[in-house]
Amino acid sequence: MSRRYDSRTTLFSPEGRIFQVEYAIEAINQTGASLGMICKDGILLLADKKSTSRLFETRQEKVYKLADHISCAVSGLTADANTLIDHCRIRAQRYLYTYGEPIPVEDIARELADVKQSYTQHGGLRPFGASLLIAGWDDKLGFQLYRTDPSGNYGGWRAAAIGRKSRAATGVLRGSFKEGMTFDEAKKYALSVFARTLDATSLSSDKLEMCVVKRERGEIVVQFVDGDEVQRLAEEAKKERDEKEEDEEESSSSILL
Amino acid sequence: MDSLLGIRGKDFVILACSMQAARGITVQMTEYDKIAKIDDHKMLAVTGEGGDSQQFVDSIRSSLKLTSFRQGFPLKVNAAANYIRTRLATSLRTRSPFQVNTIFGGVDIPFSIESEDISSPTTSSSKLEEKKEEEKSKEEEEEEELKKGEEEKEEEEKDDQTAHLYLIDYLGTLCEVPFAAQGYCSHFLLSLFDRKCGEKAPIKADELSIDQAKGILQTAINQLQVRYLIKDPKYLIKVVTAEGIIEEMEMRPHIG
Amino acid sequence: MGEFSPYVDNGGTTLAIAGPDFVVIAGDTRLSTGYSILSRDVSKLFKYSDSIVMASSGMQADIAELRKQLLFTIEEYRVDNERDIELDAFYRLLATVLYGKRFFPYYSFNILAGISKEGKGVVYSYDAIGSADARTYGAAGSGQELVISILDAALKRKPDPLSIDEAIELGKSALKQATEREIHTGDSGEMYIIRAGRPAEYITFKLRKD
Amino acid sequence: MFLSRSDYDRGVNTFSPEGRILQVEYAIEAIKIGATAIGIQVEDGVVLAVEKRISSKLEETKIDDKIVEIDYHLFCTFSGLSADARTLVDHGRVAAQDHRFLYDEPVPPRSLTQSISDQALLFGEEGAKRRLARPYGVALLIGGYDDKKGFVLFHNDPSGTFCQTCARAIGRGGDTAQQMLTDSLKGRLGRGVATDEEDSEDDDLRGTRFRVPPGPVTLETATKLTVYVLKRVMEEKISKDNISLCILRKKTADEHKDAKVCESTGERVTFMKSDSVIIERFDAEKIQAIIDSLEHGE
Amino acid sequence: MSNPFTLNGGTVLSMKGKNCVVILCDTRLGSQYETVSTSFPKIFKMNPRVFFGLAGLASDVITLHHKLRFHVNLFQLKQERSMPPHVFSKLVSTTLYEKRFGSFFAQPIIAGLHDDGSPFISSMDSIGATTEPEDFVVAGTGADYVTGACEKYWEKDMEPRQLLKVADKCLQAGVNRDAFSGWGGVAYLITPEGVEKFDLKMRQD
Amino acid sequence: MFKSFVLPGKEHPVKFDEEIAYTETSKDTPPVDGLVQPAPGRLHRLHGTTTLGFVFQHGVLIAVDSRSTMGQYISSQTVKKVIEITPRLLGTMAGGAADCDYWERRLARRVRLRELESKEEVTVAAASRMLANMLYYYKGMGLSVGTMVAGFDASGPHLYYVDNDGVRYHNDRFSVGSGSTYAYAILDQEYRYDLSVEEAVTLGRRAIYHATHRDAMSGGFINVYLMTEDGWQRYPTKDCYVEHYGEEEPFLE
Repeated sequence: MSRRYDSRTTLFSPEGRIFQVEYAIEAINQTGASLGMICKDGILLLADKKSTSRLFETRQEKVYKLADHISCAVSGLTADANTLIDHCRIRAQRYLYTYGEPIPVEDIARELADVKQSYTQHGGLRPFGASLLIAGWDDKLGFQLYRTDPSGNYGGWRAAAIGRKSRAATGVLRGSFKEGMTFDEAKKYALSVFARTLDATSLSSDKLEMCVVKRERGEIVVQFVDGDEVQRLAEEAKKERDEKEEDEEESSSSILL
Repeated sequence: MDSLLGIRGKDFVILACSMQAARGITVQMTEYDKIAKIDDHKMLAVTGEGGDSQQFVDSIRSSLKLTSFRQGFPLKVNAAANYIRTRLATSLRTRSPFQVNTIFGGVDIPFSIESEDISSPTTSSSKLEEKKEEEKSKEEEEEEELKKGEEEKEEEEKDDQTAHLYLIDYLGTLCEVPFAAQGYCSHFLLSLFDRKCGEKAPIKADELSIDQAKGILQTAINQLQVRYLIKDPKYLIKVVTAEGIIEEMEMRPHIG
Repeated sequence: MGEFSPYVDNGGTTLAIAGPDFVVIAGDTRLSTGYSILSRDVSKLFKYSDSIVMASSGMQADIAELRKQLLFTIEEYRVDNERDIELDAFYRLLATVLYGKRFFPYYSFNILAGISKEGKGVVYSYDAIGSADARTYGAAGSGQELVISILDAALKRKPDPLSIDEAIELGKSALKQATEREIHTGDSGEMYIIRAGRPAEYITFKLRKD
Repeated sequence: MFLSRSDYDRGVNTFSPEGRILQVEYAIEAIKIGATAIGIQVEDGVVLAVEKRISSKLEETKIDDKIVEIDYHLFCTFSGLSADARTLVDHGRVAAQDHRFLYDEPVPPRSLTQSISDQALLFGEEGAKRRLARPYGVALLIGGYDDKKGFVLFHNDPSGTFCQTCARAIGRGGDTAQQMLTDSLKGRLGRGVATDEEDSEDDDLRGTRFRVPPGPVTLETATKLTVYVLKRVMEEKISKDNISLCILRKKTADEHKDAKVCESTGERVTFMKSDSVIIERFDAEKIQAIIDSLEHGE
Repeated sequence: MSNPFTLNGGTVLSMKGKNCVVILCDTRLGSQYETVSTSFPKIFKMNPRVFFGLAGLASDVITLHHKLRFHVNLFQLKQERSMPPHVFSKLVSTTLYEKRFGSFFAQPIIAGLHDDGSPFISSMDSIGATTEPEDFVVAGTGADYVTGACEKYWEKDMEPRQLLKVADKCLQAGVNRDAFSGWGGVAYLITPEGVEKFDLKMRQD
Repeated sequence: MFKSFVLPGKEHPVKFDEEIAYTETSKDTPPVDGLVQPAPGRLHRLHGTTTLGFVFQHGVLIAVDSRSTMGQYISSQTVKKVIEITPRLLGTMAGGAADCDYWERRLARRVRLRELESKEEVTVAAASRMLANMLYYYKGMGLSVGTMVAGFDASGPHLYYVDNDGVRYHNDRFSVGSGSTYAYAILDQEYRYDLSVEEAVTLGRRAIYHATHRDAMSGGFINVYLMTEDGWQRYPTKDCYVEHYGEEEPFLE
């Protein structure tokens, strides 16, 4: 029945849904998960790049810089993401050009959302198949974490997940996220969240990309956590999970709904 | 012909302007206010081609207002100044550039916090809510967004020089200054300001109290009355601080 | 086709440096119009007495005329007053002669160097209509901007007194540097070295010819 | 074709058969009936003295225009037609100022005298703006200071001839006075300084000889001498009112100030560079004093 | 309007040394004969190794700076490496030439270090004609005067400190002959170790 | 020779004078008809200046800067802008250096002759009038003179302003030149008739200093003259650098 309504973006279904957008969100949920959380003195981004094959040459990126003080983690179709990232970067620089000041983080988020929204309403276009977690700092709101999705929604979060198993992850976060974690705590926690939501295979440094956005002497720096550390933490996380395995058995089902 | 003056202290800015509006050799208005309020903490004093200055002020005011709505908080003085400059610079190379010279002044306001948990180093309580019922409908989220916009958070290591004063001319030249004079009056007053609150003066500009600053303006206006061919009967003074534009008064020159 | 101008700028750079009891004055010998060189060997210096040398750049014809008039006048002076004219008097004379053509100036920029009554080296540098002031060094002509800053850097507030050899060297190198950057200056340089109570000494040196 | 002498003495440009230009000679005669004027130049200055004829009791004697200033370092007196003198002096003053203007230095007295003398011959010359019809009927004694040659005294007459001298008397009593000067100063001024011996033994024959104290002649002595001579050659009795007396001398230390310390700011302030000499005009009292001293001297 | 190149005044100088480069400017902002401000910098940091000086119409100085910062930052973000001086020089040149008819009224000076520590300087006219000399580059209202002094005092392979001294001397010698420059100055000394900033004490008249 | 002026064979001397004197320096103009247009800006000198003078209880105080410019080129920082006419008469210089210099020297000559003739001092009023008349004779010929005549005569201290239009004003204070407005600001605010000599000198220097700070065409050194009953006296020259930093400008090695 709904077939007739889901082929085009600019079409409401009788139930008032826009299927294309929902499908796009689904598409994203098939791709590598990303996770961001605001910690005591910065933001932690963790991304899982499920690189499709060993032969795959370029290490596919998940975390990008949008401006000196803003970076983001993406899930979804990389091509779509790139277009959006480009757009954001230019937008950020244009703001600097006009106002002589770094762009407020939310501006980027809103800009991004606006673009996405317009693609859900104009004829002949398909929604973007990419979600972004935007992490940045500005002197008004400090550290901020925004999530945008194909619908053109965006929201400010303390901890958010996108991509594969994002709902599960968000569930875990909702349950156990604590405010004001140090980076070390956060790193552990983030991985544990992955450990509990994703399959074991993805918990290895070559598949994980972790970085922190923090402030040093007024400068915002995006710092990638190097592979070994990620590996180590990942191992710990796995072990931890295996111990918990049994008592999680029954409850797990409820998480992975 | 018009005279615009300005002094900035540490946390306040005073702008003054002559109140006559002349067309050719005729005074059309004696109560004309050349200092436009851009927002609660920013003032733009403009002189130039009659039409231009009014149009310019309006368009600047509205654009900045829009920006601050979108952002949910007012721009910093520096950002606004740069915006004004950019507008003039771009207009300069168009068919009909804005023929306006301006003095722009304002005070950066610290972000006050309405929400209860000041302690919270990161974003504020209502986001917790968001996180709690995350499956909520998009509309509600939208609202949350708007709310969040208004919510504010203290900025780190506040710069105690919160007041800023800029000279911006029709070419798009932007320069931050401790005191400013726009129009012919500058020739009569810059040295006076140097003497009263320049870098070699006993009291520097950013050590001035509002009253001292007013005193200097009074002397300046008196001096204009002595040496400047155009004798403006009165000047309009506006004082802006973190509390907003706290005072508007007329000042008359008195000699002797 | 621009409007006719009664003036030609024949270019060239001159300079003078004074010391406690001496003064050196130098100039190049190129004579040019626009981008063409008319002569490579035209002197810009003119010696009026053992203690007075004038360097002129600008329009060659005007300069020649000016020199003639001055020569005539100081000869008259010698006869009337039974003495040679002194620098201080010559300074004022030149100023007045130049101003005599206030409304149709000689297109010449002159530097006067010599030994004053007190036996000190003095440099006067003139504008076209005769305003001048006593200095310790000066430059004029098409390379003025280049030369003057060199002299400034070397001499302004120089703590130790200037020796005559330093002065000569500085003079030469300054002209050389000007030649590097300035097309109306070059070929060869000439210099008078004037010491108190001694006949002025004349030397020449090479400059770029391109 | 001109027979009587009187035919030759009309024009200024006519030689008489004897080869004389009579108009000029007559002009010189005019001086012989003029007031007696005396000038002496010594090492440390120049003195000019001249007799003032008072035609009537009513005449104001204070106005002293017999000895005039040409510039800070130049002054002169004259004998003959004072109106003519005035025009010459005016010319001299302009010349002096022009020199200052053009060369920023005091005009050398010689060239000043030169240019005044040139005036004397301005008649006759073609192209001269205003041709003179007659010679100037006046002779000048010009005292001055030359920073190269020191103090100098010049004399010029209507013929336009001028000469430097160190003691000169002109006017009615001119010849006598000149004789007395020569007697009193013989060998003491100008070329070759004589010895005191011949000076001392030589007796005052006509009582016309003034005893010049040994040693170089001082300005003071010279001043006395001028008065002494005038006293003898003048018809009416000499008095403080009927002569005028001026000297040109070096400035004294306190007259010649160039810098001091400002009491208010404590900074060292400087003044205008001025000439090193000064013209001093003797007032009646001073003149009287000299006359008296001469009385006692005898 | 009077000549836009001299309206606001200002002079910029850059000199090569041994594995180092120094770039200086005065800090005057004038409007004709009136000195409006004595703290108007004309040198901008484009990235840790590249500095950029502009002399000319103040408005265009700012505009150009912002324009170029725009491109340089995007370059940085996309390529994840900082733009080398010679590349930046090209960028400036093209940016200027884009406005061939109706040009910016400003002359840029570029100073920087390559990764191998070799110094780079270049200057160009207001429409982007570039020169990359071995010794020094000057622009602005005092250019002629500064050039003279530089001609005499510049030497090959100067050590950082000496370089700074010489450049300072030359700038001041020139600026003090130019009525439209001076009132204070800034110098950036760029060495492989990093960048040092100096305030220059200058005549205030 | 200095009594008559040669006029150019142009239709209008003034237009010509302005052409050569006031058009911007054109060093780089290419050859035209085989002639190179000269750099006219270089023909006249000293167009910006700050000079001031005021009468107070102890006499007249004159303060001037010492910069001379040709266009934007600072041709000298050590110009004497006070012309010493007579021991009791001073003139200041603003506008064209040569013009001021020449005409005030002419004035000196006239004044001196007048004094010799009348055997008494020429009053300041008379002297300034002479100058005004001389300038008025050449009005419209492009002379550029803005001068103050300061003097002390039997009737006390006087200050006159005279310029090339033949204008002549008498007042207790004047400032002339491109920096005058800046100097006035300080002068008007701090001037009193009963200033002490020290205060007056300081005020003079301060006003000039502030003017040189804002006016690009003024600068160099500050010269101060005080005119009193017994003639003028000149105070030590002070460098603007010293006025600002309180120390001598160093020699850069």
